[in-house]
Amino acid sequence: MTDFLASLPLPYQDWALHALIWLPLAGLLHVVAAPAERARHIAFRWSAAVFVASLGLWWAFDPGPGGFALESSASWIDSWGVRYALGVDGISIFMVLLTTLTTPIAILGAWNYIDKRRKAFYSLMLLLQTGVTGVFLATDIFLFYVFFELTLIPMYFIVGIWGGERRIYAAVKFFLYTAVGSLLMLVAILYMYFASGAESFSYQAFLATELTMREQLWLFAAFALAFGIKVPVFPFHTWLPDAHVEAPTPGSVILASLLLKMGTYGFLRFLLPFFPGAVQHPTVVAIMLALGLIGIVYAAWVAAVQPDAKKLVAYTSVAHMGFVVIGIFALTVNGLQGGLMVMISHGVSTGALFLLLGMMYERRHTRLIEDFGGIGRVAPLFATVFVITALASIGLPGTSGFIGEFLALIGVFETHAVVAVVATTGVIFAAYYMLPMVQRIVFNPLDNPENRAFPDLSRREKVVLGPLVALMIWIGVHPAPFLTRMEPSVGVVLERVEAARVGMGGRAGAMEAVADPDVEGGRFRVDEAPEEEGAGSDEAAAPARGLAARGQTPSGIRAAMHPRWNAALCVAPCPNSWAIRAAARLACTAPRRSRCAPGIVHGLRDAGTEEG
Amino acid sequence: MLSHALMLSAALFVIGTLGVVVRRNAIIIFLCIELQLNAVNLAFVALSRYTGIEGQLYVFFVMTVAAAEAAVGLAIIIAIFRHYKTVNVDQFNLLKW
Amino acid sequence: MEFAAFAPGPYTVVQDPAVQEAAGWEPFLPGLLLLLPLAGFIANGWLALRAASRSASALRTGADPDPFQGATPPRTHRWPTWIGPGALLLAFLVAMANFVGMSGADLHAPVVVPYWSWIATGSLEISAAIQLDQLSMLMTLVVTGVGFLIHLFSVGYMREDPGYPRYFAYLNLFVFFMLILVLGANYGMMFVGWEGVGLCSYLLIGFWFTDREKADAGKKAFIVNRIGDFGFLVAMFLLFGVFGTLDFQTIFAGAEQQMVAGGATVTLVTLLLMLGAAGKSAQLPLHIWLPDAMAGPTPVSALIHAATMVTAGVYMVARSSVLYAMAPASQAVVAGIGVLTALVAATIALRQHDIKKVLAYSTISQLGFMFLGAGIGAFTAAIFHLMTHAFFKALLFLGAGAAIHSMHHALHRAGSHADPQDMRNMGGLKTPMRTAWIAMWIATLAIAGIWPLAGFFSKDEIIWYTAAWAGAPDNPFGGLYTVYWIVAILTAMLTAFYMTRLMVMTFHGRSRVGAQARAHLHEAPRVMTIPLIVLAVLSVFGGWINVPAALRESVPGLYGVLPMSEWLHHWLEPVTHRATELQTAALGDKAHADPLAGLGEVAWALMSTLAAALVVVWAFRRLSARRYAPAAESGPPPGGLRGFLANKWYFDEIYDRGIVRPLVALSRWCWRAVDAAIIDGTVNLVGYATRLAGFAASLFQTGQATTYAFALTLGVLLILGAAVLL
Amino acid sequence: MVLDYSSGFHYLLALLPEVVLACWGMLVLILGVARKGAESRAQEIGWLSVAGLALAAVANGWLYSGVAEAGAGGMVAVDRFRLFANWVLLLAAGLSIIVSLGYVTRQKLQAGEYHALILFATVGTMFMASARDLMVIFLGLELMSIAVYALVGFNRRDRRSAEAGLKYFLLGAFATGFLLFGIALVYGAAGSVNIQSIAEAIRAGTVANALMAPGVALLATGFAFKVAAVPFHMWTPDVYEGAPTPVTAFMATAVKAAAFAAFLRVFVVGLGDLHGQWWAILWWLAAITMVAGNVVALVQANVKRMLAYSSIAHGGYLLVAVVAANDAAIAALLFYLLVYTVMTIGAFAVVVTVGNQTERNNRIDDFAGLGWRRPILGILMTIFLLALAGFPGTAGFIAKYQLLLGAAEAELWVLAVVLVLTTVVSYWYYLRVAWFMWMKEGGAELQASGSGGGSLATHIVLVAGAGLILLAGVFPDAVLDLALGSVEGLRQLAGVSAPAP
Repeated sequence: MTDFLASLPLPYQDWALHALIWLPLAGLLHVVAAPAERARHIAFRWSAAVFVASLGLWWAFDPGPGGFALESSASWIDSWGVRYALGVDGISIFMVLLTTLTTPIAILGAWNYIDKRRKAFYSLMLLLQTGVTGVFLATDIFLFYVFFELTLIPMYFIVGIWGGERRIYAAVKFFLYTAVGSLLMLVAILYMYFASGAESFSYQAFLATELTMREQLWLFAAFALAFGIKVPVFPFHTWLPDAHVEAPTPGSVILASLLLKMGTYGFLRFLLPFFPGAVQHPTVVAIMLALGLIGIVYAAWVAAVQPDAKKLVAYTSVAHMGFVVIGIFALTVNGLQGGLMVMISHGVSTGALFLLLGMMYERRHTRLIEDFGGIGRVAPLFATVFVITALASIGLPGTSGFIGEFLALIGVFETHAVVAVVATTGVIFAAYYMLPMVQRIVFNPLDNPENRAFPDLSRREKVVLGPLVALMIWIGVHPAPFLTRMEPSVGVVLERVEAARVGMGGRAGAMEAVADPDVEGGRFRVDEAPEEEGAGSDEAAAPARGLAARGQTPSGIRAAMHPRWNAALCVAPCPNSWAIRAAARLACTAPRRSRCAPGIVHGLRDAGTEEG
Repeated sequence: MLSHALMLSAALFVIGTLGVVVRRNAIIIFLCIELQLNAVNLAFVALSRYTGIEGQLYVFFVMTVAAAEAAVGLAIIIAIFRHYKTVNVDQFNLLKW
Repeated sequence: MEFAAFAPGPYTVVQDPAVQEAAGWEPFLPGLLLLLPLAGFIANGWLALRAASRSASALRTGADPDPFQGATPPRTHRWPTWIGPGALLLAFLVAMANFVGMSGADLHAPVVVPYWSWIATGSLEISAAIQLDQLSMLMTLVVTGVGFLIHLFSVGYMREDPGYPRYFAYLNLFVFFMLILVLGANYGMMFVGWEGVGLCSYLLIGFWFTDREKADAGKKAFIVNRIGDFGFLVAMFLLFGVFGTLDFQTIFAGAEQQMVAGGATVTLVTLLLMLGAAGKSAQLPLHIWLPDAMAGPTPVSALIHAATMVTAGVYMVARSSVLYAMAPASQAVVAGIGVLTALVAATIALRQHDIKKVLAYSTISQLGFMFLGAGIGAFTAAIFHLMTHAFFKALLFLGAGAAIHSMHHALHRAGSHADPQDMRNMGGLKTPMRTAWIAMWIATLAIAGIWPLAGFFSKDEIIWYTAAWAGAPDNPFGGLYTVYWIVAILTAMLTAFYMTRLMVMTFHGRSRVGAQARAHLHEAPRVMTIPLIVLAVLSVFGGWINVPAALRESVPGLYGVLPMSEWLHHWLEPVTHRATELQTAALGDKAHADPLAGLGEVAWALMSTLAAALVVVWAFRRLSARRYAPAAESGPPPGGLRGFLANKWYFDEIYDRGIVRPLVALSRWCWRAVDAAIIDGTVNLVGYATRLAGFAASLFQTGQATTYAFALTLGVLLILGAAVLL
Repeated sequence: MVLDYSSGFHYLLALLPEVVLACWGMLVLILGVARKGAESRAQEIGWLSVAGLALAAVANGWLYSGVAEAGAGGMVAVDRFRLFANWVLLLAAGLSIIVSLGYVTRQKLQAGEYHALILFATVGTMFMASARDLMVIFLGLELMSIAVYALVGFNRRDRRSAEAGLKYFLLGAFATGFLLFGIALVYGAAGSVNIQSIAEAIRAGTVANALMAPGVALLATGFAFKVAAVPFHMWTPDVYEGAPTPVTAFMATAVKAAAFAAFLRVFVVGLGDLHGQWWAILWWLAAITMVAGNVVALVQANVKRMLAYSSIAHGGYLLVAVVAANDAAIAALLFYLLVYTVMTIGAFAVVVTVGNQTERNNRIDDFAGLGWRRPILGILMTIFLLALAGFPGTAGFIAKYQLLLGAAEAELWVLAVVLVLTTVVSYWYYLRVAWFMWMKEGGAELQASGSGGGSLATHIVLVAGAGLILLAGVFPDAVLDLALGSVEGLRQLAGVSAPAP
């Protein structure tokens, strides 16, 4: 398949990313030009075509050492050094695929739901797709920001025009709330632009920026606020239930599946690599973990008592995103990969839930849970899908939800055991909010006569939900294709975080610098400076490499990777885990796990392979 | 000497300013503004003693401008008088908030 | 809290191919074990969806949704009869084939069959692998064997239910997950099965989901189970933290190097695992879901809530025997919870009227025995009891099911709305239902612990071991074990009593079903009685596979025909010997001095049988004399101790008032006060405040030119002042 | 060619655009008076004025294309800053005239006088942009102001127009007094009104500070009045609301742009070395203006008045550029003025169209459902609003971004944060119009639009403007380079190096 893609007259690698961004816009023009009654067909075909085009990424993307693949860059605004630079890596590829999958599904899912002003609606949907795809593909910060903001407009109108009763309130709240964060981030971006001195907004230039701890903390705050609102992290979440409840079904689907991911994606893509010092600052970590934790538990509680099904699911999004946040701020491979998996899984399962709720609304014109009951009796297929989706949402093993939550929790446990334990109660509370809803909708007596006429899934609806259900189970059963693709990129992010610690002058220095954010003189390079890092982690690498040299079995090395145990039950991060992990990564050049070898810091690669 | 002249100019200017603030009749307000302009003229003349003849030249500019302003201003006052039958500026508050 | 120092000791990886080869045994198509029930689930599930869709469209059009309109059921209802039990039968045959192969081989280490890498990240690898060893083999046999019988029984029991195909789909799915649970080669896989069976339990308890109470019961089971799963999850995290893996082999092989025996880590892990086990196996304080779970169809209760799923906790403890052996404190807790549960459940069972409720509490009580066994380190005994319990409790449930089935039909025909499960409405069923009656008596005697039935050997072994370990020289909890021992004996007596009560109220005495209905009482169809008979046979002879050496002469089969003295013990030895060694090393040899002053095991066995028999006889005589009134005519609910027991020690009420309601109230408060008022209020307030500020500021815009001039002048003064002064 | 002012002709050449336009204005005036009557005449005269503006633009282009001046001592600057500003001013005037074509006809205004006045006012604004002499600035300002006083009160039948005219006149004259007094004081302090000389005097340290400080303060207030900085803004909403809408558009753009051009030249070039003294004052002015302008705009029910407050807020943003006073900020100011001109006139043009060439239907309620009734108009208005809000994808964002770049370069972080936060506030009221247009069902159907020709021209202008906004929003490089290039040499010419705030 990879060869086939490369052998196309126009090699897939050359046009894929551009096509993903611009094809929806072409579709938009087509929709605008065509008569209104054809709008949905045209929009669906275009978005489906984009999805097909995007599937090639699955094969064309080679995780490699974890950097961007399929990169392309063209000059755009030379005056500022802004480039139209795209690229995809193990973090963004899934978000892109999720986008291209969700959009046609959302369009198809709302086939009859949108019954007025279709032309405008489908134009906006395609515009939204362009924006979201752009967010995930941009490797130029300015470009990213433009797309990040661009998504607001179509969503604003989608909620505001086709939404429920309080649609305007919800739309404006969504818009303003998000804008507050992103505009402050804009100022932070400018700060970094000047601090880097590179006259460039490229991702690499920003990575290379030298920042003091104080600067990092301020910039972190600005970025974190922008992304935190988008995620949304408690206590910035109140726009979400309003927006979800009022949005039309496809709006809710896109909102939940994609827009929320933009926040957590920002965490992974920008926060961690840009401010590796700040993200390790104990206070920062404590705050972020605490917020994630509150999100998990609190949102679950609040969700449990919602009378409105859509609102309930909206709150569950907050809880799920809490898992992502703690997973990310665990700063471990498992945590990050878990966070990403939760993002994917949440995109699929919550998207499906909103589609299902939309179908219920189309049939009964109510979203109140109490108006339903016994639907399983009259719509067995609907009920089956509903139950499967709900179970995937609460993380039943064998569904996508479990993989992510499990990895995120285990990742958190490695560094912050107490947090992980509290977060694990989320598993209980997930059942506490989801099962009553399932029961009151799908089960229970069929006592409302209006529900007796509840039609089962139509063929179109089966087509809409089928892929999502399949995906939930596929990811749950065999997530390896996903995990292996994301691992190198996640590794790169972590390397940077670790390198910052090494760069801070070893363990003791790191703790000092972390403990005292006001160290002004201590500008340290956080980019990948081969020599410094090589020197920094060489000592740490010694024991593990010694093991490798003695011909230990792979599991022996794996065991060497988990000695961080001695502090695992403290809330504070274990000071030595980074260095040791880096060393273990370095040492594991045994053939079986050779794919982690490229993940090591560039400067160390030679040394590592020598040992191997 | 200069400071005295400037003091006088400033005093005139302040009187003009106060007039604008406290009076209600549009024409009187306008006259107070003229007073301000003339205070400036005085300053220009006084300063020209030290900086050269241009200062006195500027006075002519200002006077000309003031004359043109007066023409337009009075026309506007007449126009509004036709609507409100008064030139009391307190009455003109159709546009507010 | 201490943690084992990092010691990367070079321990061998047991699933090394070389080791497998040495064992000289290749498992026979182990994947089929899982695939067959899965295929059954998919096929039945598809049929179920079609059937349900048909019935739903009938319902929508207002037609009669009965699928059995004609004489013959529709195709969607015919095929599950073959697919459901068929898949299980085939799976059982595959399991037998493997069992035979395994017993032929001298297998000292588990055979791990990896399929694919399930979760693999930079530092964690969980493979989708199954592990065949003596323990999992035994469990597989029980699950598929008993499972098949219950499937067979269900063919008759569920025949007329419109959800027939769905029922078999769920049942197949359950077996699939149960097999994953017992066959999984790591805690991750086990957890998949663990939650999977929980899901099936949820679906099957709420099988008649349009009944609100039944749906509630399913939900309750799931949520309570999830509390246990919380413990399981955290235990997994801890294990991963210590070992960097969740593979059984690596963990058990490295446990001694990585953790300090008796240390905090291993104690914490084992306690957390116990929390999981308590949830799944309905131990105190998480036992509350199991009685409610009786809302499901009776064969489901037999399979899931008696024979297999609820014993998963015991299996897990036995599987983690090495860890438990390293944590004597945890062992004491496990045993304590077990014995306490056994006692509490037994006392509650004394005063229940619903036949299934009695059996449910009996199950909880017996599970308590198993945990007692596992807790004191008698893992073999626990598994042994698990197995025999699977036989006789499945039999009891199926027998009860047959009775209920019959009662239900009779009452239905008679147009009565009396509860067919209430024993007060039964009585005298032995006449119409002779097979069931006999089978039930066998099971009752077995559970009561009468020689030489299955329950006798297994239960006595647990009780005997309790006493023996109580006397171990270094046992820090020796005194506690003695208390356990006494309580266990007491509970065994209670068991004999309430089971006899059940038999008397159901099968003996005068029939209380009403004259009209009595005529319709009948024996169950053959498809239901055959499983009863098979299980009855197993309940009789099942215990003979592990007869203690001292008693070997007592069982006739052992004279050459079935040379199986302590067979199970030897069979499980490769799995449990390390735990035993560890325990012996920690606590010293278990006391051989038996409790009856040197009279030996024979005397002990004799006494215990006699005691149980006496209780049975005494109870039978005493209760037979009593005249029970039908439920409708019964007096007010009893007070005092009886009421206390009848109301199940008020556990549900306490949880409701102490946990559920406060949680809901807290949730509501969080929503209305915190979320809506404080957080969202602040957000909105910012908006309103800004606009209010705008409104206030706009008030300066009076429309008066002089005001504007004044403001302008003020501004000039300000700026002038600033410029001159600064 | 090089203008060394060796002959008087050079002065004429240096002022060629202004001279052309002034003459053209007289022509228009005469023609207008001479050929009164038919309605179509009004249109013709309007187009004639546009032609004059085009001619002036050509002259401007000639100057831009390579005419240099010798030294920087002239009263009139021939630098790219001025020429860029001129284009902005000419564009503003041209667009305003096109927007007013239908309006003038329908309101039966005297076309000749009206258009001539706009042209004269434009000449005044151009003088302000080009002046390198405080007196010339004063004259340009008065030329502009007097014409605009008349324009504001031009609709004599409208009581509101008259009231607005009076208020503007009284307060404008009042503020001019302060400006003039400031000029006098600076003249006394530095001994000259030539900006170049003032700069040199400051550098040489030969200024009398006792006069300079109050002089600078009064100058600042004078300009602050014209750019409608808080608290000198109070006339703005009333006048903008009362004036004929096309005039409002002209005021919001050309007048403001000219004032900023002069403001910038005086403060950054002439008083650049005193940056340390005045930046704090302007800092506060900028902050208060941004906050007050945006916050009060929130509660406006009249779109015209809302746009007035919005223009105050934009003035605040632009003040940030003056405070930053570096090349990036000055370029930002120029770019911003250009973009701002297009989008503001665009928005006002929509208001005119919705009002059907009258002063009715200005309330926000009148916009309800507009988008669905007249989709193109709705989309255009949405684009203009988004651009005003500074949303990515529109030139408004590019402009604001460049502004932020300037502020960031000057490390005015707090001001930058105030800017973005008030931008968020501004989203609300811009979006409010959008939500009325698209998310509410409309009331009465709009009457069929009147005078077709003007309306058509307006539409063309609107579409072109929106296209420009989007184009410059996506590919801003050309215009951005132009703006950046226009800054080059502005401060070197004056021999004043960049002050550090």
